[in-house]
Amino acid sequence: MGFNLYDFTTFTHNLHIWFLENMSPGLATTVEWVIVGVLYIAFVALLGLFLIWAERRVCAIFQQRLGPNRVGPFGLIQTIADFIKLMMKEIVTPRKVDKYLYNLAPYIVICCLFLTLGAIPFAPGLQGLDFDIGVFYLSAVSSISVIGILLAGWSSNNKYSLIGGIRSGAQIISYELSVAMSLITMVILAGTMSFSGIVEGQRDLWFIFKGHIPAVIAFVVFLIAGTAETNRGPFDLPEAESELTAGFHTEYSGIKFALFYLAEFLNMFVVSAVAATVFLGGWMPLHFGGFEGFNHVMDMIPPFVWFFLKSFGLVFVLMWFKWTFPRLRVDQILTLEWKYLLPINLFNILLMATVVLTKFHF
Amino acid sequence: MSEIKEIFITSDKIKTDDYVINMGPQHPSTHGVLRLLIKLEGEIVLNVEPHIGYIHSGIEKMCESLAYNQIVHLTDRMDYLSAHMNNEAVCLCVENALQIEVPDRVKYIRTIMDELMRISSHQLWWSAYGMDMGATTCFFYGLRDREYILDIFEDTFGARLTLNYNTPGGVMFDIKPDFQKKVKDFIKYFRNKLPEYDQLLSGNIIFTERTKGVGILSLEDTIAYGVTGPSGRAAGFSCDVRKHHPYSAYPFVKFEEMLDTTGDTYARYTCRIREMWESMNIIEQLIDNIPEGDYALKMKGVVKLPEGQYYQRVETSKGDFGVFIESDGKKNPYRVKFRSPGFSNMFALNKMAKGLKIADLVAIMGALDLVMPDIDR
Amino acid sequence: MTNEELIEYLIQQFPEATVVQGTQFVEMTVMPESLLESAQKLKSANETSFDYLICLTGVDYPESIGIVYHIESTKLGHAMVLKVKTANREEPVIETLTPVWQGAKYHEREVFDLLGVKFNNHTDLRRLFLEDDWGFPLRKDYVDDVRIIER
Amino acid sequence: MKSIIDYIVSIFKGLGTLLTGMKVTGKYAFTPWKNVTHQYPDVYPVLSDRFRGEVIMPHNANNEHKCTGCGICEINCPNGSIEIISKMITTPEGKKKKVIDQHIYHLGMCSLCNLCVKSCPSDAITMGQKFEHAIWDRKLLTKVLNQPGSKIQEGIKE
Repeated sequence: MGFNLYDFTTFTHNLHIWFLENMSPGLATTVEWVIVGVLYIAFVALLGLFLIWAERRVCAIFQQRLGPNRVGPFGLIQTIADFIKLMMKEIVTPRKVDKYLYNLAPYIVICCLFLTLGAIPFAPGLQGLDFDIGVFYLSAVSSISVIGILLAGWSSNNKYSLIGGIRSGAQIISYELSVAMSLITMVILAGTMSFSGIVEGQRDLWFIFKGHIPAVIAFVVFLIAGTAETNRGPFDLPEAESELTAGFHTEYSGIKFALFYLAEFLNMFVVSAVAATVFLGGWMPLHFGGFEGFNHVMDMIPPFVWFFLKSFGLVFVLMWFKWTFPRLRVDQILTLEWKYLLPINLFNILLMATVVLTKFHF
Repeated sequence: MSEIKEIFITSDKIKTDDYVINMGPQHPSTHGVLRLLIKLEGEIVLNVEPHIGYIHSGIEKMCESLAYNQIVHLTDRMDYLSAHMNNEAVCLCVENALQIEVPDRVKYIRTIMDELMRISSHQLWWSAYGMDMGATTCFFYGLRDREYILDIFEDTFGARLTLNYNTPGGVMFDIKPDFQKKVKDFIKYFRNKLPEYDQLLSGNIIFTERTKGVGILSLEDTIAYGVTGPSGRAAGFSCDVRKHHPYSAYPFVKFEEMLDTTGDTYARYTCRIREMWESMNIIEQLIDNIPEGDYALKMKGVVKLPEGQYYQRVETSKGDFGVFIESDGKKNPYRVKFRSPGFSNMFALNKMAKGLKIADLVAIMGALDLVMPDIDR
Repeated sequence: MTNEELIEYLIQQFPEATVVQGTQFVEMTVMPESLLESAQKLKSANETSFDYLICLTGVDYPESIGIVYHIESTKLGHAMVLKVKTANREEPVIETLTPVWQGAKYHEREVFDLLGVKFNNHTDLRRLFLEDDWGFPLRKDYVDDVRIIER
Repeated sequence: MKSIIDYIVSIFKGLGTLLTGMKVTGKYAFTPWKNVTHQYPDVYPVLSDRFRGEVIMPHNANNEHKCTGCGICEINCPNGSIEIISKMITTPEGKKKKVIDQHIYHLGMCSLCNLCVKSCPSDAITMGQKFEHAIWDRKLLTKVLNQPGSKIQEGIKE
């Protein structure tokens, strides 16, 4: 079948053909769906466990601690132990909650997560959905999670949760703008909205270098707005611990809480992955147009390694934000968006358009 | 907004109710079991009403059946972050009533310990304040540095939090020979670490935006409510007992009273940070000059105070701490009252937080440095 | 003002009050009826201007409940003690000093809670620490067989 | 124009302060060997010799202690956590004598204030270093400090 670490295109293509040869087209498609779905679920579970462990270790080294180091080598099994504990916990449903919405909320959040993950190219050929309008699709589905959070806050019959939910609504809807705008800035440079096209476009140089000043501005803005969208770091207002105890998921326990928790970490990964794809070349190795020898050496490293290195690097930066900065106030968070990030973004789009029109990029 | 509100209130069909939130008694940012009844309009705080008494332990009643040297250990449990100052207040009160003069060595030791305690208290406050503001890492850095002081305490007193080091007439043990070296090492270490506090939190734009101009209490209100300590000095209320009514070795040292004029949360913050610097200066002036002598006076087994009322004020890390003892000549006091600084400071909360956001309320509460056992007693 | 000057001034201004030099402070005992007036005078007069109420203590005496106010002037730096005794021990009533010193409000609530002193005209006289049906624990005749164990 | 410059300058100043903060945390993140964590159950903490963990009564090799049963510690204890039970014995010379039977110590009530140790005229009790007092049964917190069959040391004044 030609399994190749460097390019999965032929592998997946051959697999598809093999399925078609052995079963009816309808059945083949169904089987493929199931396989892809199972793979994604396994991937999300593993990645979630790893990210939670990583967060705890990274947080610990920022705070001059050791972090989990008892269960398993380097404490790697710690999150699995925690997960088992969460599974075994009683799922408490408070009285007078809106049961339907209360149970629906974590489901929406986790569904939205899968939708976003589907559009991200992990390696050549390893991508759930390769839309022509991938960027557009991603910014559309990533804002669905706010509905889940709003529902969780509303249905919990808890005043803290409600404030958390409303805060989250205000925050995500505002920062959605900046995320989309900074992506659009890069789309102007790339000339395409599909993620595979964007990655292909960075074959000779990553966009962050290619687009120089406007690209760097867009990158910084995207990181800030992306952090805000994941409700993390200095923007964790919806669950601000010292103000709202746990915000929108105060009333959730056991596995339902775990879903919110998992979604938070994976959203962080999604933001990092999108930033890595759009600005840092995704799975594309570090290439410089013209340096053939150098490019060849870089090609030795498999693309998915490149992708995960970049993503986890950005995840580390996001964790760095979170464990350094104090939290913003709710009006400041909106001030930052509407008075700083949005004008900068609008100006930046103009700048980028000028740069692209005058061909003043590398 | 107000029009909409009017419609809602005047209409008979739609009834609106105040959005009342119980913040506490179990809440991460109330630092213990303070319960705040907050009336909200959206995010805006309309009224704050503190409810206390969840950790009321009746110390004043207990004191009435204890001898004077036994009272001291109860004061550890009030404001545990300035345990040594509380101990000292009771001891000074008893000593003044008996009109005895403790040896200079005792005075020096007490003052050095006071200032170490003040630094450690402010360190914990800084850590917890960082955490209130969402910067969790501050908590660990503050506790890391506080550990050095606690080690010195453990070495000298045998305890890390509930010290009970003072007794009427002196201190319980002599200091160890390597005490001076340890304190000097700590000061050298902490002089390097304190600028990091500024880099991490004080200078941070998010932090300054959140604290500057928030929770302003004017000088008149500060005096009227009796807000003392760094919280009062931030508004320009010169209330440092160490300066105005010097006790122990404070007459022998030169130091500055940290005053500010703005009276906002940021001023309270900076006052405390500057106090840490000043405390180190005070310790440096004293540490090399501890005179030789006894570490305690020989006291009678049963201390009896002459009849009368006695009042002693000391400056704890929270503010003006007072001990009122009324004696009827027996071995137990007739009435003991502790004037705790946190009690007065906390009730100014409503004045400060009205019309601000919930997040501001947390910031204000953190900057007041509330310790609940101190308030409930 | 030194203590001697303060005594002289107080004797002059408050002829009906008893002014003595206590162990540390000048102590002035006033009648409950003239408490509010005296306190207002002490605060507003330029010579004294006692604007800072340090401490407010209730003491249970055999025949009455005494209230002890430690006050200080932040401008002039002198301090004194203002004392008052209620007429009645069982149902003590006294005028509130909240209009004079804002901080007295909560100290008075504490005294009400622990000693049962009713403060007239107090805007918010509720128990501070304890429940409504609790006794007044700082009174000398308070009994609690469960929580207080005498050795 | 000036306001625009101020606006841009404020952005960069703000970013600068944020980067200063990140520098501090980053410095510690990239020097993990400077961690200050104590690995408590594995590495036992070094306690000061003055550490006040619990009240103990040292016994020498012959199972002898110094306590005369005078009861001064009992009087000095603010919490009533010490009870002394004495008994009358007849000495070999035929004299009746009051000696200590049980020195009962309630650790659960003790506030470790050191007053009993300080007031003891014969230095019979002292502060122990043990600090891991967590147990399942509250009754175990009541201890008898003198060991069974122990005697008072020779030469201790009564």
